[in-house]
Amino acid sequence: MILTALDYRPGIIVLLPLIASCLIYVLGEHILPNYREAITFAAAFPMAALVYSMIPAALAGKEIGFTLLEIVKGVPLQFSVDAAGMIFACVASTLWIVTSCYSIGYMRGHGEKNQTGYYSAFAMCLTATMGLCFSANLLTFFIFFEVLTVATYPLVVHYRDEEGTRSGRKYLAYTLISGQLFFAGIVILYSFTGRMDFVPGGFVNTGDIPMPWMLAVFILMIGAGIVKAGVMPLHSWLPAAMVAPTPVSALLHAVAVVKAGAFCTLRVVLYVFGPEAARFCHGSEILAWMAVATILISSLIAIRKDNLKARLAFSTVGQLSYIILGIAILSPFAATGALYHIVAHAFMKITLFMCAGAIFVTTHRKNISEMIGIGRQMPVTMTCFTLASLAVAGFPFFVGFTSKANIIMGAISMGQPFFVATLIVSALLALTYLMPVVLLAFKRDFYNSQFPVKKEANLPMLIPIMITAACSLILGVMPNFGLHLYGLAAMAGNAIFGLSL
Amino acid sequence: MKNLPAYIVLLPLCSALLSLALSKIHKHLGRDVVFGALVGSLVLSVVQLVRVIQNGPIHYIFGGYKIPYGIEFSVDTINAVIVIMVCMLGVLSCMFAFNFDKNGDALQVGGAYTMHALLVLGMVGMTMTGDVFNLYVFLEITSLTAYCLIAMGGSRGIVSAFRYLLVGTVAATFYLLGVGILYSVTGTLNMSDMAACLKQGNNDSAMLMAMMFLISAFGIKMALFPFHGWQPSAYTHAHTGARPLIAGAMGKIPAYAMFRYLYCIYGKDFKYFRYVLLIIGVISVCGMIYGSVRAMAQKDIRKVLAYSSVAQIGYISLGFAIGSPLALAGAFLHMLGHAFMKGGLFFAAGAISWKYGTFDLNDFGRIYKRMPFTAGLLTVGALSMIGIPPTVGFFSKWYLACGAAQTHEYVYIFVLVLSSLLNAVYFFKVIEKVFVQADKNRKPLHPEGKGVTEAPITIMIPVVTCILMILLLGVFNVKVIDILLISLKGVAL
Amino acid sequence: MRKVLPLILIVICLGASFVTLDFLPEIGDPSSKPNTHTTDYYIEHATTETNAANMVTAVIVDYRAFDTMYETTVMFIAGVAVVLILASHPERKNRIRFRKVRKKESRDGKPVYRTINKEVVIPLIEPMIMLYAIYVLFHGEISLGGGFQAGALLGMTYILDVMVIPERDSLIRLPKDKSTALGGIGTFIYVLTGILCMAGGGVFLEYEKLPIPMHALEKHSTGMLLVEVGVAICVMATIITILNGIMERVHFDDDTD
Amino acid sequence: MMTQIETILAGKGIYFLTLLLLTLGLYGIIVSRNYMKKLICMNIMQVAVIFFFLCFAQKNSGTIPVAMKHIVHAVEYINPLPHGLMLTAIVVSLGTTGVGLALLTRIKEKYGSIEEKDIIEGEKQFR
Repeated sequence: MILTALDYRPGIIVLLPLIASCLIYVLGEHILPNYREAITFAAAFPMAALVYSMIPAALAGKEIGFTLLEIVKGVPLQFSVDAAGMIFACVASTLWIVTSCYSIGYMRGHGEKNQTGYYSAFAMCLTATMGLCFSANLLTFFIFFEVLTVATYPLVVHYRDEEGTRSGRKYLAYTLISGQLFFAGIVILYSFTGRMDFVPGGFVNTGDIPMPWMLAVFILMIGAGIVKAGVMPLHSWLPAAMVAPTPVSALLHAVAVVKAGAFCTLRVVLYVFGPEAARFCHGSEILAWMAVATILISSLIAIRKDNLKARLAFSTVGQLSYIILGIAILSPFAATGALYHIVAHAFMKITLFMCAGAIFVTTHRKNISEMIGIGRQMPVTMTCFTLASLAVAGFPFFVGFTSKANIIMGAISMGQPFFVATLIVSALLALTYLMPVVLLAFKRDFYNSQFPVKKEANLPMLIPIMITAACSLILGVMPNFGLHLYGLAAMAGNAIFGLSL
Repeated sequence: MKNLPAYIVLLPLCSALLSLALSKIHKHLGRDVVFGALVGSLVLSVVQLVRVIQNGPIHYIFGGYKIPYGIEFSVDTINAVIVIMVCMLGVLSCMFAFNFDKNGDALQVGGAYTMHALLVLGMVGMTMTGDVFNLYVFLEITSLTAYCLIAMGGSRGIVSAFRYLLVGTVAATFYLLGVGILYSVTGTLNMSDMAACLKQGNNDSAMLMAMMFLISAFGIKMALFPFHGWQPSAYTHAHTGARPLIAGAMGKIPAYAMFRYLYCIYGKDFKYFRYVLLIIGVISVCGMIYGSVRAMAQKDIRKVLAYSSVAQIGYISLGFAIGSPLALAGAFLHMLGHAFMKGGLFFAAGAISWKYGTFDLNDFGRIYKRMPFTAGLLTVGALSMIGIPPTVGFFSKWYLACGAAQTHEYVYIFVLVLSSLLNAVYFFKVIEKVFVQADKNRKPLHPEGKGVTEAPITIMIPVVTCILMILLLGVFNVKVIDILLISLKGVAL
Repeated sequence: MRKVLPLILIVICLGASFVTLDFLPEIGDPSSKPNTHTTDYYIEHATTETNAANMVTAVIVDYRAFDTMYETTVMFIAGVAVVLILASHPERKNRIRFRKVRKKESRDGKPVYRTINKEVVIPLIEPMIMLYAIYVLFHGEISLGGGFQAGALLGMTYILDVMVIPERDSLIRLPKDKSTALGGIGTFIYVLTGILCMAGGGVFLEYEKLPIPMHALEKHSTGMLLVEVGVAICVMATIITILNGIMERVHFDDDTD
Repeated sequence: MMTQIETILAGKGIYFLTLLLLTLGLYGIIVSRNYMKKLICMNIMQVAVIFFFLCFAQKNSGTIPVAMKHIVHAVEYINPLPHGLMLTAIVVSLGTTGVGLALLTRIKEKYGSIEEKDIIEGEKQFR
């Protein structure tokens, strides 16, 4: 990317959580937990502030950033800020604060062990995520992508038990294999084109790579993204990773990891290959149909799950495929929708997960069938849950609607009625698997038998839930509220397809 | 300062020769002198690299005779870098060995450090020399000291050492045979002169024959796949103090010598060059996969690391087999990186055995709570072995893959991918043991006194240095690659 | 299988060696490459440049003196290695004991003269061997001889002394710690010669730059002599070391006693 | 025909013999089960290579390379270089053999035998 202004803010943003992570790892066992958490917040707030401070520049279309050093011969380690990265960065940095706050409540309320390692790895994940957001070229992106893979592993095996170990292995098997294939893809692509930097609309020309190779490279490169995003034949690590504590699930599913997968797909398809090349090699078609299949199948599976977290996990699998589908449709509207769905899904799903966690900490119940009437005990939590569920289903005036509407418009503009139908059907399916939870929770008949008293989760958990639920409502009504996220998404979508605003 | 290359080899030599005499004065005087000399060599080798970068290659001829008649040290940027690597590992492992000589008498302590210094000397000499027969002498010094250091490892050490001795002597004999054939067609022993002579004459069949002997000789010495039989037990049962040096550096130097023969003496004009490269490529690929597969089945960390060396040496020779400048630079970067990874992992294993007296992976459960830095090194080293950025292992793999892509040998890229995945299988097993597996009841062999929480400072310095080197070599790899490319441009394909 | 595979290997190697015959120079061909390319220089210049009539000596301790230095080091390593592997903490039952020489003072009351009386002959021979060794040492560069041979001879005297008459105290006692140190010092003399050359402003082992007031050619001779002395001491010490090593044993950490 | 063979044998037959010696040594190392025999075979290999090198030094009607007043041409002296080199090789092989024998002594002490199968059996008792 050609930078118009030198700006070290992206670098500082990446550095902050890294320092926090190292500090926590080294000092964590020797200082009081309060100081340890203070380190997290000391990194999280300035980071969020710095991210927000760059929004005006991103909105003005300026390419700001800087080159740190030449990381391999001919390719620099470069950070820059563009609209798409900005969206993801805003989401991640905002939700880090929220999740940290929630983590404190959850971890203390639940009396978890290994908290030092948890906070350290968490901060490391954020380093990687921020690096992903601001990477200006494929190699920088890949480096942070792999760091994210490794940094998430301690979170998955957090409980250090048999099951955790097993899902940790599964997680590694999926992500490392796909990561290494991504690596191979990058190398081959680099050898053919000699370029690495992200360009809106892609830099691969249709003649650059002979045809069978082009598809092969495309598949190798999106492989990593769709594994992390949990697209269907490659999703099975995601439900397995549910053994981790709930804030981790929230992070995995809403903030960092799966979004990184979706973001990776976005970068590869729209910023490396570009719409033309992606269409030319038929890669986008394959991607779109995989996404469609995932949306439908995962929703059907989710209906059958009794464990709340598992149900939410399959919901995540489906929702992430919206983003993938939005990318694969290759139209400006769909791309905008896909980007905005990153925001939307983050707020909706994190609310749902945090609610599940709050329920678990307060009542130690995991299964939906045990939660009948829980609305009496935890009315605020369950109200938030309801709001988020409606948002996931894509009700108007909720955040999920804006993004889905955009994707549907994109599908219509590209003349893909089947995709439109899929999206509508899946919205109904989402209602089917989330509404029963709400309805059961507020079932009056059971109010007094199981949950006689009103007892919400502790405040550090409750406040984040309320904030995110409120966000998913407000952003639905006013998509540009506060951070101009919709504006950024639209900008990115237009830039990719070469349209001016 | 014109005698710089000579000083680098003379310092360890003199200290080694006098170490035994000095040990008679005080038990540890010899060892301290050896340590000082190695540090001196390290400093001088850094100076040498700076001078080579500034003024071009150094040709130092002993005795002051003209070039094909005297023995020459020719130092270009590549071997200057490798010499630094060897000296650094020598210093670190010498420091590390301080902790493992407690119950020897003066003779044993002095003798062990004599061997240590001479091993470093042999490797440095092998790297810098420009004379094929001088290389043989250094090769033998390296081997003999290695036999001895391995034999000092105990009852299984002697058997491993004896087997290595047999195989190593076969290798030396093959080397001599190869040199003999080359000598018979050129009449010279100087490498640059030999290269010139070989270009003039039509000696392709002689060269091919010699190359076959040389590949098997260096293959045995560097434990390339079909010739690796001696290596796992030798690395496993070597003396704990010397293991990092043996495992970290000893395999790399014959690899460099092989590079010297392939690219500096034979060169791309050699008629069968492609075939030779193909053979090396095939055996490297087999080795990369075989070593990883065998390493998976091991329960002893020393064995895991030893078999992984079989695989990792394959990376280096794969770089030679690809042959483009980037791939060669990648191979050398891997050589440097792997020295610190493997050396570092053996430092970590040694630290654990110092503290708990065990090498069994099953005893490593959550060792990170007691030994955070050692666990950190195990993690960083393991990630580097797998090739996760920003460690050096990733970047060397990157250059190898880029080189393979440049020459359109895409198979090699997928082999690299496969190999790093196989590495991941057993290295994540190690990480899992260190961080996840339940705590075992381990009794520290040494009481945790004041100030000593993890291990003594002489163990911690190598451990921390290795972590830093793995990361720094990774992040600033372009500087290293630039330095290497100065000399590689002329010889690569 | 174990026997057949190597046999196949042998056949292949022999087959390959037939090919090899093709390009190797003919035996005794004075115009072959190895006999002309560098050799002519050595033969023509050895006497004038190095003042050594024996060209082999000229090659090994002057032109390629650096090799020989490490060759000596290899000797030293071998000695130290043997000691390290075998020496110290002798286990009684494993020690090699020399058979007690049964004194056949007399048979049927008469002294036995049928064999040579070792106690008389050895002390007579030893000085002669030593003298010869010194001769060989000092004449190395002129005629056939040199440090290795001299060192071997010197070591031999010690071996004779210890092995033939083990009861008697030998002239010099060199226990293993002293003999290894001596080996090191012998090689160090060699190195020191080279370092002296550097001190005189030359490169390593450039005898012409030895800082002694002499003619250039004489300096060569002196340098060679110093070097040969070092080699001789090292070789002698190594031989003694190996002998010492065999006579005693090492204690390993996992030994039972 | 016979004369051809004769010239080949006279000119290059010795190489064949040295290589035969070399392969015999290699065969012995691989096949024999006694470590002492292996060591001996190793020595045979080394000697073979020493012979191989010395072959190059030979010159027809050449004399030993000690300068004499009445012989001035380089052609009349045999090649001193391989002899010097092989001196080194001999010393090296001596050192190797010495170390090998010392190791064997220790092995014999530790394992009570130098037969391969006994040693492999004995290795199991040590870690």
